[in-house]
Amino acid sequence: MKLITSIIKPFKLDDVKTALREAGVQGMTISEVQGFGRQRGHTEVYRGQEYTIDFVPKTRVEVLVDDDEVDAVVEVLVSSARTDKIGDGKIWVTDVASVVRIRTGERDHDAI
Amino acid sequence: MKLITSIIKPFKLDDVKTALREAGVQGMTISEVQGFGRQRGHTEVYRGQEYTIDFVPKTRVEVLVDDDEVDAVVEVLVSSARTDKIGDGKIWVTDVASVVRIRTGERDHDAI
Amino acid sequence: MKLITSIIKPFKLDDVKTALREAGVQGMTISEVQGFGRQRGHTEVYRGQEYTIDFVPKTRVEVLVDDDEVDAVVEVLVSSARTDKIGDGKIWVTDVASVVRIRTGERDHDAI
Amino acid sequence: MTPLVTPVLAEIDAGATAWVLVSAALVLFMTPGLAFFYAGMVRSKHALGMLMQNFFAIGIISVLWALVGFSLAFGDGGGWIGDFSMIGLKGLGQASASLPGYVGDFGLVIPVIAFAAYQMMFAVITPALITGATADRLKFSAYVLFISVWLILVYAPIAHWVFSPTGWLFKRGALDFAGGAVVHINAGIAALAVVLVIGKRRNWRKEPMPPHSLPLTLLGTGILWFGWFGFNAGSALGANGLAAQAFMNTHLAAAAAMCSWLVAERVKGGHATTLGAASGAVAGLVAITPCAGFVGGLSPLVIGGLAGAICYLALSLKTRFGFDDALDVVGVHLIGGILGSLLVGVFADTKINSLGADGLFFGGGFSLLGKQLLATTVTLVYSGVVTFLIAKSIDKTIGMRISEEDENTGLDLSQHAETAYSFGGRL
Amino acid sequence: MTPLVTPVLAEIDAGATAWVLVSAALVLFMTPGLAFFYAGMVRSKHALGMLMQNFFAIGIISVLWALVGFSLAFGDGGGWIGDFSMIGLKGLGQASASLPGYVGDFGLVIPVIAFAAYQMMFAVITPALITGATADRLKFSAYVLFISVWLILVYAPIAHWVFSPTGWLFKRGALDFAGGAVVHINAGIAALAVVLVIGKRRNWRKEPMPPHSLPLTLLGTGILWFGWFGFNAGSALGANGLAAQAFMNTHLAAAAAMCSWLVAERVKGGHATTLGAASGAVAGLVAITPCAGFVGGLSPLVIGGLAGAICYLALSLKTRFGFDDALDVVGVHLIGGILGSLLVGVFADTKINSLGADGLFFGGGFSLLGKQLLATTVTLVYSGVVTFLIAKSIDKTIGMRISEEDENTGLDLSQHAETAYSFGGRL
Amino acid sequence: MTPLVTPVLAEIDAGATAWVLVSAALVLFMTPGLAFFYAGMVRSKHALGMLMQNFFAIGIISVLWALVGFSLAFGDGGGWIGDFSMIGLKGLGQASASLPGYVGDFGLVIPVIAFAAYQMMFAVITPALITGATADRLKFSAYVLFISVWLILVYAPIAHWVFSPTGWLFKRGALDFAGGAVVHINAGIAALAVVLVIGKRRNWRKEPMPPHSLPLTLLGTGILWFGWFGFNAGSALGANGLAAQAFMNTHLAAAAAMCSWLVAERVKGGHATTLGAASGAVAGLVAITPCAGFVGGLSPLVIGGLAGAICYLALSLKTRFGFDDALDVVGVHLIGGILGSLLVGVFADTKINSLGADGLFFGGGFSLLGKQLLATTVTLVYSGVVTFLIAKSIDKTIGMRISEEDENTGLDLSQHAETAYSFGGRL
Ligand SMILES: Nc1ncnc2c1ncn2[C@@H]1O[C@H](COP(=O)(O)OP(=O)(O)O)[C@@H](O)[C@H]1O
Ligand SMILES: Nc1ncnc2c1ncn2[C@@H]1O[C@H](COP(=O)(O)OP(=O)(O)O)[C@@H](O)[C@H]1O
Ligand SMILES: Nc1ncnc2c1ncn2[C@@H]1O[C@H](COP(=O)(O)OP(=O)(O)O)[C@@H](O)[C@H]1O
Repeated sequence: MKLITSIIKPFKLDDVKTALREAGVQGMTISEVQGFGRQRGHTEVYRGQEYTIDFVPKTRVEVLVDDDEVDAVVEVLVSSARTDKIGDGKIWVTDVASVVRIRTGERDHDAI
Repeated sequence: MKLITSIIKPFKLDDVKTALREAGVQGMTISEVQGFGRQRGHTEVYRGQEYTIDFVPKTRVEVLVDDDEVDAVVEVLVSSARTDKIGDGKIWVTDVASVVRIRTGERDHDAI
Repeated sequence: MKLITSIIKPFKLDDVKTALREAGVQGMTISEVQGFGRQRGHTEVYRGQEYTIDFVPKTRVEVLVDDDEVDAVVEVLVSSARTDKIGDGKIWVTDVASVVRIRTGERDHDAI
Repeated sequence: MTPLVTPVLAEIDAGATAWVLVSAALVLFMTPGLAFFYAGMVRSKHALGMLMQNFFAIGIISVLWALVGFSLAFGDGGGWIGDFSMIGLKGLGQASASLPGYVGDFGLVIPVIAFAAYQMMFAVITPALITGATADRLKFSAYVLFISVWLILVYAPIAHWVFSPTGWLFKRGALDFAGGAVVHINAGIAALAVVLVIGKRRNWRKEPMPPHSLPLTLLGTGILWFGWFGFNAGSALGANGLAAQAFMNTHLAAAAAMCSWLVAERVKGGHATTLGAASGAVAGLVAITPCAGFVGGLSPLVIGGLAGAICYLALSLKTRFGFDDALDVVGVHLIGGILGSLLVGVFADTKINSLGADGLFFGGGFSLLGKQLLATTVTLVYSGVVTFLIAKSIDKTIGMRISEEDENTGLDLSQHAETAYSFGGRL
Repeated sequence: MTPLVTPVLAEIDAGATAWVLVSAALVLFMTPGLAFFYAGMVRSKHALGMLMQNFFAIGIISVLWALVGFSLAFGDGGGWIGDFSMIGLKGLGQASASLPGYVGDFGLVIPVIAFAAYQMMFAVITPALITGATADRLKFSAYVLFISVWLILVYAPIAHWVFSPTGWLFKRGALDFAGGAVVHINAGIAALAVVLVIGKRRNWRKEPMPPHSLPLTLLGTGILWFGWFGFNAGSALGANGLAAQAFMNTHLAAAAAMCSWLVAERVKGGHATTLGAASGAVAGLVAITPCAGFVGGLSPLVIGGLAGAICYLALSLKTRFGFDDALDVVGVHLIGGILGSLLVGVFADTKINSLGADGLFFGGGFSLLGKQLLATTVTLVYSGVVTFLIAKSIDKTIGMRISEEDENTGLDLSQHAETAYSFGGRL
Repeated sequence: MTPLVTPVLAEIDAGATAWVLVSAALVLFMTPGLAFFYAGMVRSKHALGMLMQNFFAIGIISVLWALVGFSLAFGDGGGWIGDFSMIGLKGLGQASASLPGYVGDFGLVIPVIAFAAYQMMFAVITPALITGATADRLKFSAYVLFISVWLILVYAPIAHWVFSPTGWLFKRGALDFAGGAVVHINAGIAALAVVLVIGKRRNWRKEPMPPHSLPLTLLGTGILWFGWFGFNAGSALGANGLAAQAFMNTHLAAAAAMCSWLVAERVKGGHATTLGAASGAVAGLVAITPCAGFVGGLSPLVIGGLAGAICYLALSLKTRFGFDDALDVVGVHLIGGILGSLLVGVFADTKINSLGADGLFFGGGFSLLGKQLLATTVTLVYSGVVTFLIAKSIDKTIGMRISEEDENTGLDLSQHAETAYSFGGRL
């Protein structure tokens, strides 16, 4: 199995979720992160003092998939998260040695 | 070494922590995540408008372990996080190339 | 490519960010986590009742790099995050099968 | 410290003055209360924008009120509009100051400057009410321009017609104790007009837009309820039985409306919600506002009970007709205000207020109801039309609305370069 | 605007009326204050449930008070309970209205309707105090039923006995200036009774249950302190030297109790905590409540100083006896209320209030202390027993408590289908 | 319930008493307001520390005020300091009580105990103002010791000089209606002195230190504005035309200052910020404080307009001179206070207050301005020097500041073993 991790723009989450669902993905785990990259942050002003905030709010989406689904899911992620503006984010795929479903103890393919 | 990542129900965290501790695990890193899966979310109502919240609050627990401890720790996680209800969560194991303890620069086994 | 994950003390984040930047790292993703380890937590008192909080606030820094940059970046992380006090944190390196830049669809090296 | 007695007109009543000053402070406090009530309901990225729109209304409207608004509303320029005799609050500081129309039965027993301050707070909160409907998408500069013009062209005239004894609706015998028409119908229909000009929020009804902090909304509710005693009971302009009656009516209507709203929710939606409790209370406070000093006995319970249920049902109007009244200013203030203004014609009782009139249920027949209907219609038409024109012309010139990207980013960063919260253990 | 003078009885005092109306508003404001004080101390998943229980007490209790509660408490049905002569506030609007027992030294100089409104706010906050003990586990419907019945069967009679000049404890000479027995002992023992019926929170003392927002709790503290001036000084029912004395006493007792609580904390726990400062202030305010208009000089500092330290020590009762009084209603309100009621018998001084009596330290011997002991005991027994029976019967029928799963989920989602906060940068 | 009339001196005015008691409650409410105003601006790990410093000022200062502070400030020990005649509030409870110097034109129409309570609230908030400058680094125990000594050695004398009719600056004819010198200049210069002793926050100007909750700061702003009516208009010590004028002036100055601050921001910084709106309002309230009962007409708009712009520009002082006045107590309270005190000498008008004097623009020439300059200078020098010595000696003995590690951890955990928020879905 593989773990597909993607960093997307928060306001695209609903689109991505819907797209993954339609692509038959059964589950995912998301979390709030902050990103630093080509997309510059913003400036905040408090009592005349300017703060440059380098970090941009992003959402991490993690999906466990079987090896054969990887390309399809990555495709779905790219197309649904894309706005063609800097800061759309990254996707990376890592290998997973094994997966367990806590409720049943099922493993690997059955656990996803 | 391996990284064991598990997604559990937040209110089980204390049980899991205690169990891991007793199993001799020295450290762990946790974070708040939201999960989407078989366990349905809930509905919220504001001024008569219903919102279906698909995402369920979950807690991610990450543990770095030596290869030989993987099965034991996974076992502990399964038994301590289990409620036998849908949404108990997942555990996945990934391979770790190397580990460093920042304070000392120790590596791999010694760093865990 | 590799994913370098590090758990650091929150107040060291600015130093780490600056150091990585100077080392030519183009991007990173950070998130708030809580750590359990040798560094003990603290005690809170509410209406005379003491709570021991085992978890310490930490910051996770994730950096995707090409294989040849791994050691250099780890070095930078260690030196910039270090305070020589217990709880400085860990760094671990995992292998990444592939990386995609959502905006352009570029892959792997070009996507970082 | 300081001298304590200044020459004041013989008939100034210290108790009345104390009560009206307190009431003015309470009404001022309502605008921050409204800011929290609204801000809690928007997403956190828009929270400061909402707070700012309400707080700045205190700033700009107060200045304009002192310069010209008060004179236009309470001067005597005939029934249609006041005059410029009191611009810059000219002469109001004098102990000898008096106000056109406030003679005989309506004679003031408080310093005119206290009355001007008290009325100022009403002028501040009325345009602020509109911000609930236009949440998350107004350009700050355009907003400031809008409420400034609106104060002069819409609020001041209507306040003159209804509140000033020299105003034509007042003379016709329309009754509005504390602002059912002047404040709530006026702001409610204006909110609808502006919404029609600026359109919907991006992704309205596509993406969830849940309240970011209901405790903040409940804080606003508590402050509003507290302040409303000044709003309604203060309008007695004296510390007497009428003020006490208005106080009791105000509280009972809010309580009854909270109950009926929750019952309606429970019946329709299944859950009694805290936001529903807050909204119901406000609906009841709105509806009782015009009635507060004219009704008695259990009438406030009936008025509040009706308001809670009817305003709850009115929430669906926006989905039925597809206008994005973000925080239900129409459902609560417009509908609640109309309801209250008409119910004056039903429940008014001269045994409670000899200077009022008897409503339908108290032997007065339909005559008062007719006058209330007139005042309501006039307010709806005038405020609706003029507000639409103001908003439209601002939109055509500098634009009322922020860009779609700014809307994604949120009002806080795009308009004010600030973030509402940073809880992060980060530093 | 509006007519300002209605026919009022000659002896109505405008200053007194202004002060009592303000005080009524202040006491109303205390209930939201209490809501925030409590809600800040629970975990965020239960915050709305707590807020709702307090806010809805304003809704339901006010309605019941107007319908029947006031008449039962202040009508004259003999010493034991009032009557139905004023149900629906019948006749209170009339300028000619009067109240049984309020004659001569006790004659009212304010409109009766103002008195009824003022007392209503006491009736609202008293049952609300109980919610601190039962936090995180009450079923909302059962809660509503409970406080409704409780108002009639417990609050109204005790208010009649102690507050009404026709009540038997009042006639016996027991002194309770603003509700040490009627409000605090009453709510405190009732809280204990309900807790014994519903049992502990899931995992009490197993898992940490830290406050989710101490700033919210401190907001509540600020509002409570502010409102308590209306609660205590307003009970003078006049704007006079007695009101001023009660005002000063209230503030000094709160300040002294804050100091002594923190000293006790520092000695025992090592840290002076903000929650301790807030709790100490409330303990002092509770203890001074019955004394406020009867003591003077430095007595409030002593009363407050004792209250802070003793209530802090009383916190351990719940762990010793194993009842889960979640937010220490017993430790603060029950113990503080008993302490204050008894200390009236020690520090009361007729030089401060000629219509009071002299306490032990002021030459009055033990006689007053005996009367205070009687009122305290009677309140403890009656409220404790009747409350237990009410809670038990509701629990046997519809059930007082939510399911374990709902307790895991939290009151907010399970009872109200809402979430208190959503800060997420998500949208 | 309770007796309502106590023997009071014939000339006690019920309306005035009601107003001053309300004002005292409002001023008390300002200290929690200040706590939220400040706490919202610090990072969350220091929020409770800030809240605690402000709340505990209510505790300790009130006790000390009753014991000795009031007597030192308002007793008659000659022009320089009061005496011990009223320690422990001796004799103030008596209806016959009177206060040195408060005779004739200055005769009190309220109970002396009410005046003592009202003044107590000023004594509480003044040292609390200092905490904004010293944010995030004060040791709690040292802070408590500091404000206790400061109350006696700095606040009490200056209050005596300026407020008491027996004080030397008062006798010289310096005018300070509600505390421009006694409260704001005094606290502002003291803040600077303490900052010079304790030094900068760790990483000041290296790491960002953004406000953790601007809604909390705006809540504080709303409460401060609301309470300031009691602060300024209450200082008329009567419910009359002067109180009404002070009320109007207070509001207009705040509104105008909010506008001018935002304009300045927009011109210089590009954005009108919510924190700017809040800060501007406070700057205006500070500046109008000494003027409130002496000026009229449009003067408050000018005073406020100047205050907003000038205080905004004054923010840069700290960066220019490199002192870490964390939350701009110098920029807002010191500069605003000086500005207001001097502008009394420009805008004072005997037509508004016959017991005041005429300022430069009202035919009074430079005489009053000179007196104001004297009072300002004296306050700056005395408070600055004595405060520095107090802070220095405490620092040399027990140390004013927490360790660097505690500063990293935050005041909340290190000083109070608490965490402000725990929102986590964790449990
Ligand atoms: N080398 C990296 N390692 C980890 N995360 C990265 C890296 N580079 C970018 N990211 C994440 O991807 C997000 C978007 O990257 P950015 O360079 O801003 O735009 P783009 O995705 O268009 O190249 C960043 O905010 C960050 O969260
Ligand atoms: N394919 C997946 N990839 C990543 N996380 C998943 C995946 N499926 C489930 N999860 C995580 O596991 C949690 C529980 O899964 P769910 O299907 O709801 O119940 P169960 O674990 O009993 O099968 C989800 O909330 C989600 O966080
Ligand atoms: N085995 C582990 N698995 C995952 N995270 C760990 C592990 N051990 C430590 N950590 C993380 O590293 C942080 C620091 O570790 P700790 O043992 O406290 O100090 P040190 O890094 O000096 O050894 C912990 O707070 C935790 O977040």
